[in-house]
Amino acid sequence: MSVAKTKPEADGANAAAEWQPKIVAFCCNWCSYAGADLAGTSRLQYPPTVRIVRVPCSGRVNPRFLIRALQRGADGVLVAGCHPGDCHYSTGNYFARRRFLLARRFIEYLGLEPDRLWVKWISGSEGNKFADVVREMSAAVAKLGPNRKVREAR
Amino acid sequence: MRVYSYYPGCSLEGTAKEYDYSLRALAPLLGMQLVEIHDWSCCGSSAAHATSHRLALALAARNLNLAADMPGGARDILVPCAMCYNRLKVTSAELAADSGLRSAVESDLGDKWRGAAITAKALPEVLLGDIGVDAVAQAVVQPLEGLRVASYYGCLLVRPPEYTGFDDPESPKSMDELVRATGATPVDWPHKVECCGGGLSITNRELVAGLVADILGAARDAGADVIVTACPMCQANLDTRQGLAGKTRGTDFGLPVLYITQLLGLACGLSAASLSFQSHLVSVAPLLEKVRQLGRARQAAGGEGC
Amino acid sequence: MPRIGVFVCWCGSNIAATVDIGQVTEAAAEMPHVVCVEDNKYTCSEPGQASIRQAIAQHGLDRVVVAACSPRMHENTFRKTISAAGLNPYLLEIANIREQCSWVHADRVAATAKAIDLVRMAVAKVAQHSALTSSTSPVTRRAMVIGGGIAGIQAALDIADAGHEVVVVERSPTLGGHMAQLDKTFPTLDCSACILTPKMVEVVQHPKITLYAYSEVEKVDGYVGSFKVTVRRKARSVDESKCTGCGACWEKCPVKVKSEFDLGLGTRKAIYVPFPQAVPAKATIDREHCIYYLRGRCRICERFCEAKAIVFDQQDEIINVEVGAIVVATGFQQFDQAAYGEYGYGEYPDVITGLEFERLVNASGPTEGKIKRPSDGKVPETVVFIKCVGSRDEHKGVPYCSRTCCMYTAKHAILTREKIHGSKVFIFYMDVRTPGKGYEEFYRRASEEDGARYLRGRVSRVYPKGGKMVVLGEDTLLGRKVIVEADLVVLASGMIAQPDAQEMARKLGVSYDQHGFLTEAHPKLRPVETNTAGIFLAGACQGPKDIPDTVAQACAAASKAAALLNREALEAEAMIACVDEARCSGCLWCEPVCPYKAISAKTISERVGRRTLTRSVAEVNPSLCHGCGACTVACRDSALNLLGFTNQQILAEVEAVCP
Amino acid sequence: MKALVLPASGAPGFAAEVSRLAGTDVQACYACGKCSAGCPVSASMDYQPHQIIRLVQLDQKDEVLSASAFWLCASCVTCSVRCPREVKLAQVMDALREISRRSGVAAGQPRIAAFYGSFLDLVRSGGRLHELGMTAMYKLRSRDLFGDIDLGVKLMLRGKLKLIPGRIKGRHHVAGIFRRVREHEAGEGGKR
Ligand SMILES: Cc1cc2nc3c(=O)[nH]c(=O)nc-3n(C[C@H](O)[C@H](O)[C@H](O)COP(=O)(O)OP(=O)(O)OC[C@H]3O[C@@H](n4cnc5c(N)ncnc54)[C@H](O)[C@@H]3O)c2cc1C
Ligand SMILES: Cc1cc2nc3c(=O)[nH]c(=O)nc-3n(C[C@H](O)[C@H](O)[C@H](O)COP(=O)(O)OP(=O)(O)OC[C@H]3O[C@@H](n4cnc5c(N)ncnc54)[C@H](O)[C@@H]3O)c2cc1C
Ligand code: SF4
Ligand code: SF4
Ligand code: SF4
Ligand code: SF4
Ligand code: SF4
Ligand code: SF4
Ligand code: SF4
Ligand code: SF4
Repeated sequence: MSVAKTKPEADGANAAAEWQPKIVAFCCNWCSYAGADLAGTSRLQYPPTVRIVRVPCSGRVNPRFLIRALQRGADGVLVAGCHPGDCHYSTGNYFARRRFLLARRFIEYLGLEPDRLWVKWISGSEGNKFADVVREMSAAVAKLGPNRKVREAR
Repeated sequence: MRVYSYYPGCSLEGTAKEYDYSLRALAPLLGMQLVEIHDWSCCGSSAAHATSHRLALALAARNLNLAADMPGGARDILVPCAMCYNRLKVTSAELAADSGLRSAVESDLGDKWRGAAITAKALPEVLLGDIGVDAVAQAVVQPLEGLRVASYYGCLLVRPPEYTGFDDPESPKSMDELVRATGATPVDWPHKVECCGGGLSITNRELVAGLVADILGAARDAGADVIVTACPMCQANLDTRQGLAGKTRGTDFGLPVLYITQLLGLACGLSAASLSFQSHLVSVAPLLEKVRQLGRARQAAGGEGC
Repeated sequence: MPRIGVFVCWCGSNIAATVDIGQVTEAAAEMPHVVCVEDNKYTCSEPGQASIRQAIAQHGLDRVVVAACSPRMHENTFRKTISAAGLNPYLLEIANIREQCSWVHADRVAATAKAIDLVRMAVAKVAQHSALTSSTSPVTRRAMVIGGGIAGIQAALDIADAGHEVVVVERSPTLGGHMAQLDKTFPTLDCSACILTPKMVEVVQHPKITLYAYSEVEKVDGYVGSFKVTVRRKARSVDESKCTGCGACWEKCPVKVKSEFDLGLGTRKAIYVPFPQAVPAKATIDREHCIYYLRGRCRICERFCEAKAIVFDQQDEIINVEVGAIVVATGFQQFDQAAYGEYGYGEYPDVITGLEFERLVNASGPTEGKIKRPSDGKVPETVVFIKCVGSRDEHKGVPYCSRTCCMYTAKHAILTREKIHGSKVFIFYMDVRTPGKGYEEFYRRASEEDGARYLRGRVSRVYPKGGKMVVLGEDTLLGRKVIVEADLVVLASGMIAQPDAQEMARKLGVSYDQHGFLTEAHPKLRPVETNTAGIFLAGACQGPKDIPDTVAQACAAASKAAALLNREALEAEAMIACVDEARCSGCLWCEPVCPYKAISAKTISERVGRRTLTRSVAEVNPSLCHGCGACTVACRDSALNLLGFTNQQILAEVEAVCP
Repeated sequence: MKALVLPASGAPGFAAEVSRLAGTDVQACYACGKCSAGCPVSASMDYQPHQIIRLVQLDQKDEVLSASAFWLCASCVTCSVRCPREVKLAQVMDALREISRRSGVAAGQPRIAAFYGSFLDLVRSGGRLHELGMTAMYKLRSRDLFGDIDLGVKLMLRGKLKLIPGRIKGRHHVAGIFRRVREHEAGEGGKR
């Protein structure tokens, strides 16, 4: 059924040519999710590579979520929140910032490319930036290639 | 025929005599009769107003009084020179506003102030406001189509606007409209009201040459074939200092500087001689040649088309 | 087993043109727990909503996924829809297939695949949803105002006029704050006392207002709608209920000390009221200077007090007040000039501050309104004002602009020129900042009509020379050094936070900036609220501001407080953190993470075997929690979860994307 | 540059005098510099126009009058029409020239003073300006003997310089005006 088409393994022959990375994005409700919505209302086009998980605040994103996504074969993980100082809950994104530095180290430790994890501050008025980030990240992750390591290990 | 009192001013007797000649030749073609103010004297521009406020007012007031005394009654004065125009306007306004100043000037004059009813008008003001751009266009017999003209207003024709007031002080349009009436194309350029340093032309040559070079450069960048002015000081300055200005920039501007009356005269079919082109320092000959060629081309095109 | 219904929206052609709705519904039908899939042209329209309600009834749905536009658009709409059909409104999930899919992708195949993924994520998440209810709490219909300057006065009067009780706590013996010390006030030059004293009197006379002057807030507990405040009423040594303010005591008291109110330019007695119009008009004994307290004898005041109001052995009194809302209006203090040795403040008496100048020009001040030099009482001919002293100076002061000193210096210049005929006024400035209505005009008046000469540049040094104060500055407009020989030098000192502002902030659980000013929840959208619900800010405690801005902010804070007190009960956020007490180790790592101080420890008792053990666990106050989720990440024992965004739900979504 | 000593180095009333003579309030200037930014000759001035007005505001008469800036001012009025505070700076420049001439302070730009002097002398004697005569007189006064000689020749060749000065009938009236204004100014100067 149609769902299978999105799985690179399923498409055998064309896989190499058509492969597009799959990115899980954690977006805070107040800024980055709103920014992604704005990209939509402004009809900005970006690659269909991201799947957004809405969270109240980037401070809600547990590093375990990121690791889990990578373990399950996501090719990249994006955490996007309000700009420092603009957090809806005043301090959430400061915590987030610190955590993700550590998370990158951990990913490296697991033997994955740390560049599969991106952290970006995108405000509700930065629809453009959201689209740009998705474009850039898709290209960068595409360069890294599919996240085979953990999937194969699984 | 509209009748005007005519105040030529000192420059039009000397360095700007071609302005005087061309205006006198043009006037009847546009339905104007000019009656020179009897025994007029210096208006008190530059040196006087720069050094003595009261002297400047009194000198101008004397001429306004003479205009009021003209046989045939008080009429508007046509003042071709922008400096004189400015002095007469300022004087009328200041004396109207300040009775103390008025009595001071009366004592300097040794005479009563009678100029209240007199209005001094600049040439573009008269041509656009009284004669009308349509009448000007109708008088054109030799359209200057294809000629690109930069109108240069200088400082005093439009400033200060509370006294002059017939055109926008930062982006004037009146001469451009006259230019358009001749069939020529007025160019849009940024230096229409930049000062050329006229008053310092004799005393501070190098300074003035720089200002003149900026103005000429801007006109050339805008693609102008010729500059027109309505101010003797501007014309003299841009014309006589063009050589020095060119030298400071290592170039030859070769931009003739005409009085607006000369351009209008050309379009209205007046001869080069009656317009005194020979007295310009920057040769007008190439320009006249271009006008002739444009005319020929037009005739040729007209022959085919219509 | 959950029974999930999926409703896929066309949004006319907005979605349907890019996403193959048929494929999406087919795929959705295959997803776990999905028992019904429908598609609608316009789901948010009344027929669309009706079809959801119908399906809920028909298929016995207990969870709903709407695949449509952004939840930011219609989440509330559909919550109401399912609620109308008898479902808990939180048993809903939205798959955003418009803003984040059909509108940003052109490739139909890829967009359809993504839409299916998004629906799968929503289905996986909603399967984990549970019904949520928000708690409610009652509101104590009383407000407290801390600080009795113009901000506190205005806020108290407005809340009281709205019909609620107000308790005002002022730490000094009188209301009025800094405004009481001012002479005339810009930009209208009306006399400060004339507009302030009637308001002070109104406060004590208002039937709804209780004033605790000479009192301080010790402790604040509770939360929005139900704060419990402990107030210490400091001992005045005078029975307020008896004192009539007649003044017999301070007339006779033999001890003279420098008056704080007059900033040391005048004197008061050991028993005193700070200024004649003080409210409440009750005497206070300054125990640090009273001879009786120092040496055990005197009691002259007692002898002369006919009202028998003096109580030497009066003790501090602790009272507890319950309030639903708090307005903080504790104001500012002047920057301490001691940092500027080069200006010689404190060393040379003829270098004074702007506030001291206010006392000098004030008709009820120590010089009865005559501007005289403190050194020799001479009337100054040349007065120099130096602006931005302490402000905009990272080295010796604070980086920010104090916002009032440009204007009050212009005012001082006008007053000087008005009061001293032929005087010369020079003002050194860096910028002149006059953004209020009529302010620029006021400043122009000082420089044009009143002849104040503004010199652009900072002063480097002030030193005495032959009876004059030499002021050494620069006129940066001329690029020239300027030396002014002045008789009096006035420093426009900046406004800084109260010395105990941070302590106060901690008591209240509100945040403060690096300069000690209390911070608003959002500078533009929630300028008088704090991050702690039910606590509002007014006046200079939030940042330097003048009286018009202070009063405007006080009115705003009052209306916010009154609106809160008007509510019957408060409904708390439903998606909040909750503690799994079985897992919680009581480490309280979560506590400092919470920006709203919603987490505290509580003791629980459990039966372990036959014994009952007590231990400490974290507790989330549902009235305080805003649902940010920060605490959940801090907890290493996974004891904290965020309802509506639980770890399980988020992981379910992740796994739905990467099957 | 020397420090300004305030208020000592000021001449009390100077700012007011300039304001009166110029018909504009110099204290209105808030030193934005727009005048200097647009002034065509500011690059050649020793003080920028806004600095001149600043010194006037502070009554720095001696320093102002020793400046050459106001002599260089071309009276183009650009500053006045653009000033946000409606300061008529061009008139301030006129006023300064007038005060300078009257008080006999050595002009910072003797050539310009000489030029104006020559101009006025001719108007006084003939009633109108006679450009050739003026040029000659100016050359003598300013000792700027060789500058522009070829230009003069060119102009003469083109008939632009009138050789014989015209004289108007009313020249005695004009001379009278000069005399009365000077007498008045002298009287005023005495009063000051
Ligand atoms: C020299 C000078 C001149 C000025 N001139 C003008 C002018 O002309 N026009 C104008 O609009 N503005 C002027 N201002 C600004 C004006 O003073 C302030 O805008 C105004 O005073 C702010 O009022 P407030 O109530 O916020 O603070 P404050 O006036 O500081 O009042 C705060 C009050 O809270 C009390 N308090 C503090 N901490 C506590 C606590 N912990 N518990 C209980 N009570 C506490 C204090 O005792 C005080 O009574 C001037 C300021 C200065 C320095
Ligand atoms: C270029 C620029 C940048 C700015 N940047 C910032 C910034 O970065 N930060 C900041 O804090 N502020 C900024 N501001 C200021 C900010 O725009 C204003 O403070 C704010 O818009 C004022 O809001 P308002 O509601 O009072 O007025 P407005 O935004 O003007 O709204 C008035 C509304 O009333 C309507 N209306 C008018 N008359 C009538 C009538 N008779 N009947 C019915 N309706 C009517 C109008 O249509 C309009 O919708 C900026 C302003 C400008 C010009
Ligand atoms: S629910 Fe959203 S997507 Fe559907 S019709 Fe309404 S606005 Fe469009
Ligand atoms: S304490 Fe007694 S004497 Fe003093 S003011 Fe009060 S009533 Fe009067
Ligand atoms: S007892 Fe204290 S307050 Fe009373 S009069 Fe004596 S010194 Fe003053
Ligand atoms: S208000 Fe004026 S004086 Fe005060 S700090 Fe700001 S700029 Fe300086
Ligand atoms: S909830 Fe977690 S972090 Fe908080 S006290 Fe319990 S175990 Fe510690
Ligand atoms: S979810 Fe946020 S507001 Fe609620 S208790 Fe946790 S940290 Fe505090
Ligand atoms: S433009 Fe006007 S206000 Fe600005 S500096 Fe010049 S004179 Fe002063
Ligand atoms: S009038 Fe004088 S000062 Fe003003 S812009 Fe022109 S040249 Fe400069």
